[in-house]
Amino acid sequence: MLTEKIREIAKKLLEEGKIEAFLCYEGTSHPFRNRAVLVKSPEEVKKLLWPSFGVINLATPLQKLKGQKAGILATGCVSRAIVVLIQEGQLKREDLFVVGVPCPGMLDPSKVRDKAPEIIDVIDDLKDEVLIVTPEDKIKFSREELLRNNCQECRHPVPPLYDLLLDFSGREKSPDPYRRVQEIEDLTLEERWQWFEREVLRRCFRCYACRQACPLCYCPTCFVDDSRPQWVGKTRDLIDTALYHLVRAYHLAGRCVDCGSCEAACPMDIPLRLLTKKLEKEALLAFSFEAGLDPEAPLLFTSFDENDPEDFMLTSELKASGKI
Amino acid sequence: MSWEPRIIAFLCNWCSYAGADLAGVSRLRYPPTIRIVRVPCSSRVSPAMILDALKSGADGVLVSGCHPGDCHYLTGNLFARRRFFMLKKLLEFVGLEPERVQFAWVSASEGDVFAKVVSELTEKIKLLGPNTRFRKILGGKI
Amino acid sequence: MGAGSVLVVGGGIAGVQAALDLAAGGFYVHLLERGPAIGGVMAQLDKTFPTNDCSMCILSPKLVEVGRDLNINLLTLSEILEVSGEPGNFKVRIRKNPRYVDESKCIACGQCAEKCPKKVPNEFDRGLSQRKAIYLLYPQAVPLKYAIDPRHCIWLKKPGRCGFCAKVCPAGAINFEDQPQELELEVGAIILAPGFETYDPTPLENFGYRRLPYVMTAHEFERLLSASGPTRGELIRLSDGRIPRKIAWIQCVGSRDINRAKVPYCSSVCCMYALKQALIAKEHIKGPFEAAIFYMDMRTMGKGFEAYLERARREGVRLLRSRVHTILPAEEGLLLHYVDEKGNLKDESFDMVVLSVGLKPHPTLPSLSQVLSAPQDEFGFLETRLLENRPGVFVCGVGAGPKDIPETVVEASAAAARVENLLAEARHTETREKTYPPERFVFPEAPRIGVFICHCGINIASVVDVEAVTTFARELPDVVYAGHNLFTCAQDTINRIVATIKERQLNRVVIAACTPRTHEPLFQETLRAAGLNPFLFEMANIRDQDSWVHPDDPERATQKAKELVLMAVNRVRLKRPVPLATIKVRRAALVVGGGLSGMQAALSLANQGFEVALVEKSQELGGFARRLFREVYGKPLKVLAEELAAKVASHPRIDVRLGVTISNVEGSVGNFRTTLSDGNVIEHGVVIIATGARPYLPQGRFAFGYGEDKRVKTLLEIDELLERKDPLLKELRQAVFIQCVGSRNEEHPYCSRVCCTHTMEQIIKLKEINPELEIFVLYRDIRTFGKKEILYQKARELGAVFIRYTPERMPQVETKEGLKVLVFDEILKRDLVFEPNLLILANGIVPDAASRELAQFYKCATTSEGFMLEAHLKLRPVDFATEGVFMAGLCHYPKFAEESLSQALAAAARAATVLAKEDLPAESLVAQVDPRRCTACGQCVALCPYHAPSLEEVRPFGLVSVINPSLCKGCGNCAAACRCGAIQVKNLEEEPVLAAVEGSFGRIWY
Amino acid sequence: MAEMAPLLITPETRPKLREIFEKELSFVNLDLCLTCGMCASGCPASGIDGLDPRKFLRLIMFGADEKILSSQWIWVCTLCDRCRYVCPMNINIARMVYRIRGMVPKEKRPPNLQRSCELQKKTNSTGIPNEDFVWVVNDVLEEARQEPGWEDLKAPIDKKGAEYYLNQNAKEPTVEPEEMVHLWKILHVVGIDWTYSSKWWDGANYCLFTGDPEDWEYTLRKQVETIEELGCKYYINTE
Amino acid sequence: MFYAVLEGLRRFKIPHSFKFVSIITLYARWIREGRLKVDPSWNKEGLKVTVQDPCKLVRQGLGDQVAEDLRFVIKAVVGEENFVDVYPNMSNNYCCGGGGGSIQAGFREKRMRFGRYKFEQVAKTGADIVVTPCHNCHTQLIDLGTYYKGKFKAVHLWNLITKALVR
Repeated sequence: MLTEKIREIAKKLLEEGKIEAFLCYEGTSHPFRNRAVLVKSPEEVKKLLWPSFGVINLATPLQKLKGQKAGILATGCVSRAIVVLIQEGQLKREDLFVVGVPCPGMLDPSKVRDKAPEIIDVIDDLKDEVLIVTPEDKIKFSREELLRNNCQECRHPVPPLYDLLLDFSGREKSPDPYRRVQEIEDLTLEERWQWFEREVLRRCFRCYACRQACPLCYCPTCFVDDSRPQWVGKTRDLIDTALYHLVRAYHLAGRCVDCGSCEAACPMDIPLRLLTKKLEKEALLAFSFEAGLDPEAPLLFTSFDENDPEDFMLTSELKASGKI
Repeated sequence: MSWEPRIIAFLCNWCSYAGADLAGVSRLRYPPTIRIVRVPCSSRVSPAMILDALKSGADGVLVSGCHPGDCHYLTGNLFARRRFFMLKKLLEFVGLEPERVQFAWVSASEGDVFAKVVSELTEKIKLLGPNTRFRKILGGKI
Repeated sequence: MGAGSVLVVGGGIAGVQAALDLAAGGFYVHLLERGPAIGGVMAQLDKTFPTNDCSMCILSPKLVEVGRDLNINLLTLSEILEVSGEPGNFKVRIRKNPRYVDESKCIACGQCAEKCPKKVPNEFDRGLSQRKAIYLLYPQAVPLKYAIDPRHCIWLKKPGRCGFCAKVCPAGAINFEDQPQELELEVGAIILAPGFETYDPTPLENFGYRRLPYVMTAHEFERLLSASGPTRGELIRLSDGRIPRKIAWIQCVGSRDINRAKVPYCSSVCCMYALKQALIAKEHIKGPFEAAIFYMDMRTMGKGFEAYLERARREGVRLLRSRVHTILPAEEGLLLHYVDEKGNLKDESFDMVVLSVGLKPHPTLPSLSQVLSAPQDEFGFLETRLLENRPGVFVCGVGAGPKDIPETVVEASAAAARVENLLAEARHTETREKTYPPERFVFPEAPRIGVFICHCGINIASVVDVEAVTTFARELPDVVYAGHNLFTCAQDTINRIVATIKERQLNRVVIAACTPRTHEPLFQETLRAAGLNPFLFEMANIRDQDSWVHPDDPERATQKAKELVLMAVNRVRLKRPVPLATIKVRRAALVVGGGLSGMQAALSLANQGFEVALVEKSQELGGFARRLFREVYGKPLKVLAEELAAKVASHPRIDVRLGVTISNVEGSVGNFRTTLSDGNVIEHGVVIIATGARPYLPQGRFAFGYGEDKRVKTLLEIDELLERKDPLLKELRQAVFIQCVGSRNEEHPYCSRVCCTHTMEQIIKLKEINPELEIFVLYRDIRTFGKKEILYQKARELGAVFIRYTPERMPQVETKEGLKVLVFDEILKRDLVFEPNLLILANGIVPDAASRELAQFYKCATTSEGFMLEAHLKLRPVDFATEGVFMAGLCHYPKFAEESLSQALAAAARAATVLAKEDLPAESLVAQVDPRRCTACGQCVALCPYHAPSLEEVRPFGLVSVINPSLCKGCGNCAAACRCGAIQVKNLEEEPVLAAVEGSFGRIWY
Repeated sequence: MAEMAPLLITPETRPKLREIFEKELSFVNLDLCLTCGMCASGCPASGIDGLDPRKFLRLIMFGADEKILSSQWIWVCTLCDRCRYVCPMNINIARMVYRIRGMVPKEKRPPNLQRSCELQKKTNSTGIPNEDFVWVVNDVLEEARQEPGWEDLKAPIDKKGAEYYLNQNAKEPTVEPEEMVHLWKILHVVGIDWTYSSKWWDGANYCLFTGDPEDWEYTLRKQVETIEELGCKYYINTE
Repeated sequence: MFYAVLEGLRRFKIPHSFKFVSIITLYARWIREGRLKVDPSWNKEGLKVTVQDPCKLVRQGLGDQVAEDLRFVIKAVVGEENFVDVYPNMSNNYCCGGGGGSIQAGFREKRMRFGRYKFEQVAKTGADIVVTPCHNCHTQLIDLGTYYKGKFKAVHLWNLITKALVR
């Protein structure tokens, strides 16, 4: 049903020449892996499908199609990524035909992988059940359990920007999007550092897959590759790794659309998203700002407000305590 | 010799640096734990500068600029305020003691405020002790 | 010839300021100075109120500027012989007395003075120390050349004898045969800035000056405090070397005294300098110290002065409203016998007594006025009407009457404006361009850094071990020269730095001294003079941010100084030469506010040939001056305002816009674009803000029945009655004034300066109409400063009785049954109750609420009270911190109409220093984009308030951000925000900052 | 002294004393007082009876005439003028005290002082008859001439045409006559031509202090007449 | 009183052909002219002598000039090394409290209190003799001496001159 709708619309667009190519997902030989694919002719449309494991954010390859009129399948986070890229001048709205999908959420390959030693197929009813087919039998799981973390915590399954929205009923807004962030925040300072060291610093071996996967990391020379001055070391030294992750997350403040590509790309399954999710939470609370909802709105760091909070500042604290 | 905290202070040239000068002209006293780096505006201070200072061994980092509305470059400090807010939240989230990285507004006529800020900050960091967590020691720990 | 040059007589701060403004305004200046060096009395001061800046530190940059300005011909040891001709074409005969030292050869090494046997009292130190017959007036003298004093030189008296100096002088500069020369100058106008002499209290022997030890004049005490003084700033009693732990200041010595001193005026500055000396003395003495000031009225009526008084009170300076008959000798000190405010007899001993001596016309004034046939007033000062003594001859500074330094500086600039009005056509006809040696191409050279560390007298050296820091600096890599000097900002040191740069082929300079905010331009000029790009320079602030704030920890202060030097070296090593950018100046001015000041400023600029746009929010010109009936320069102010309004309205070069306010401002000095509320846009190079202020409406604690009882009126309402010759005034039997209504309180912590004099003028007028009227004035301090003291004396003569009240015991007014005013008289220790037919409230002046918003349009600030905040309270009273923005009138601070007119002229002269130029130096350290790394994300474009960055197609990089150097101010906001690191600010990249941080940990950065 | 009831100053309270000093003796500059307290700090009478020169002026300003006229302070003040010596406004307090003394009725003035002035107007301040003065002088002279070397000592009286006229304080002839000899010896050694006068000879003149200018003038004119009669060229005022 | 005549002549504009002069001025002139020879050697025990400047003679009379003459005579008569001055002095001297008719006015207690500065000043010099060239000062200084138990004696100048007289 959803896959057919996708193929149908892609074929129509290609035939009508509205688009020169359509960016979507296709299956792979691997039972729980999907990959992006670019189809240029109506015939190739049959390759397309609704990817239960579409962990790659199509907005990343989309940037390579500069100049071509391209169609794209856009879930909530992909569409928001496109909005941010438009705001940052990396994409032109008129070059795109966005086919929006009210996203049912995608499954997490790592979670599926751990369910059985050998899996030959995964059947996803896109509602509430997933069947994992092993050589011996079919195991049923609640879909919620296998969903990717970001999809569980997704605040905008419905894409904010589209040319055409497939009629499909996807997920509801997550009632408790910042649950995991809260868990870490509730730890003591000491525990938080230990969590950061254990979960992130000790496991990351600086392969930069997260950076390559992220649609919004498009700098020609990333700060980490800068040599004059090279202030972030290339070694696996804890502090250098910490600096890399902190500045990477900071560079996504007010931009990250929580599409989870970084976490999916990370070979070490490092919970990278928590850093950007924390910043998303703070931006929402302090500046009631959310990324990628309206191409006309200003970005977080290129705007300010008279009464932005400043109680975090030392002078405010000293003034409050009557010291100055 | 008792450990003395080392604080790097990025002061905006038009207000806070002038405030520090005024503290001098008014012969106020504050502990010699601070090393001032003059920058044109508080908005010139990037996270790289702050984090690098911590990495290089600073026990505390202070960034101080003009009060909102007084910025010589009009809105520099207003943009900077959001950046500092987000950076501070992030650092707290990963477990860096919040007292180590501080932001302040000190105007050109607030010599006394500047002296007080430095003394208070030094006291706070003395309680925390040296910055072992974020300091990079060559041949550091893996 | 001659119309394009001006003769300025007097090398004090007044003469120096007038000369600098005229030179910058395109006129050639002959600066005539009696003594061997310029600087005047201000050079003798240690610190200046109310900022407590060290006087030399803020004066020496101006003196050095005069010394180096091609368009100022400095004639020292010279005097005027004869003046002829008329305005625009004066011929002046000058006699240049012999210096007996060849100025071109003397390098001020001081060998001659060491060898010279003849010791004489040093008049610069008021005789407290000795100097030789061959001497330097003071360490930072400009020109820094020795001179032989013919009255004492042994050889000159009996040729052949002594002559040691000539034998020793390495430069062979001594010339005993030097003869006086006479020269003839052709000038278009003359500005007299003769300065003043402090009163010699010897005739008042009851004060025991020169009879009792430990009694000295404030002028001598200032030398005692000064770092270049007889004791190098150490506060001790010269007679026995002991530290004076308790000092008394006695006010009004040689002022307000028509009996023995025969000086009827108030010298305006003594109250403030006494407070300052008390505060600074406290700083010079470690351990217990007590200061007491014996005064009649504490006259702190200037801007920032009242706050200074409160600060002195807070720091324990005792203010005793009582005067001492005779200073008596006591064991090792002095005994003061006085009656305190409560009337109790008190005996108190002090270690030292300072006599706050007043200001007197300079002794040479009579001869000067005779030579120039410039009339003197009844006090011996020079007559002036709006700074003009006679056609073509202008007077500024204390030569025209007692005033403090900010007023002197305003008058100096105003006099410059008057001259520029007179000689407008001759602008730029006789000036020469400044040329610098070609800039050395240092790019390929390895860094060769020179480090110069300053003692700043005792300010740094008394805490930081300057030698240790120098040796530390010498061992740093790439540092090829390290040395230290007593005063790095002094002329000779600057010349030595230029020489060292050339000798050692230095290509980067670090100076460890005071704050770059004041001295960076001066040292950058030095680099240019040595053929080095001025941006290959960094300062380490080891004074204001080290020695001054860590005095009791010299060891760690020295360690900090070393690290600050290392930080500076690391940072300067990475600096690259940056070309000096300039921006085109739009030769037009905008004046905001059509009141007295605005009109006068606009007129002056228009008469100088510049286009002026005058914006006024009301529908008529004249502002508040229309509602004042005072006599100003012989005319009722109302008439003067109307005359000015007519001239402004009809002036071809003034475009008057009424009923309009400012809605937006863009651009910076040289090209502002101001959008008005009616949508029009004015393009101009400079702006003068003259938005005035408004009277305080008595309310709350200061209502005193105003509004309840119609017999309670304000000064302005009385003005109107007087103007209408209202019959009510004739029937009055008793009138009471209350001073300081709404001023000098928490809400308005400043003095409104004009109300006391306004009250006196009204008393005199009321008494003329109704001699029988009994007048009582309830006051806190009567502040009729300067020559206005005569009005106070006249008011008392006419029978007005003055009763002092204190904020703790305010006068009470009851309006229930009839008008009653109750006040406690301290002398009789009784309550007095008056039943006046008229109660007049001397209400103050409060700032206009719109000031703050207008200031922000031009990126300027206002003081906490709401007045405009000038760049420097003392030496730049009409400039804002933002370049090209000036101010005049009540928006700066309450002042008299005469002072507003002067300040308006001063603002015009200061604006002319910008408009007179084709192009202005712009910000050179601007941001640059590396197109290879730019992703055209547009973040920088959205951030910049100056709209400097913009996205443009640049081959072969496509759409990238490009920054317009003339708009960019170098704040670096975009550089910090650019994730890709594509934007860097010249010489302020990430790397130098990180290098500096590494330096603070003692590590080198390569 | 406890704070007294408030002093009501209405248009009707016309201060009389102040009127006099403003109209008749305007040169005393009463109104110019700056209440700076310099006079009070230098006056030895400050603090006596709770008064000092500044307070004295203040009472005049606010019309407390009775309080002043009845005070003893105006008699304690010796009119020594030390207050005016430094007063910035040159206020002549001594002259005002003198005038106020004149306004006190004669019987209310200190009796001895008034009497010595009355005596002065008759003969001399101690009231001894002129003949006694002549007698005492000659008697003492007689005795003084006994001393070896002083045989021709002189103390001429009413010597017409003498070059110097010398006055003589009434205290010596009345109480300690021999004190006069010293001066005679000195004048003798110097050898000047001097003389006393037998009437109006008294150097002291307490009419200077009672406050009535006419008495002071009368006694002085008498002296001048005597001297003019004697035709002396110099009038020496004794110690 | 010197002032009575000096000021009287002026204030009442009394015509007079004689010149009014103080004996002090004449003492000084005569000593300077040598007509009055004095020799201080009589003061063998080195009695220390100070001086009281009478207000009516000095401050209100002839001013510092006559005070200088007064000191010149005393030094000539008692020996310069034995003279010690009071401070303040001459035209700014303290009034002893005897003038203005206060002795006759009879308020003794107040007069004594008036003269305390003068007493302290004279006592402080440690002088044995204080020269009082005015009758009121003479009486007052004696009274102060007894009242405040001073050790000085008040004498007229002529006493000292006669002691030092050289025939």
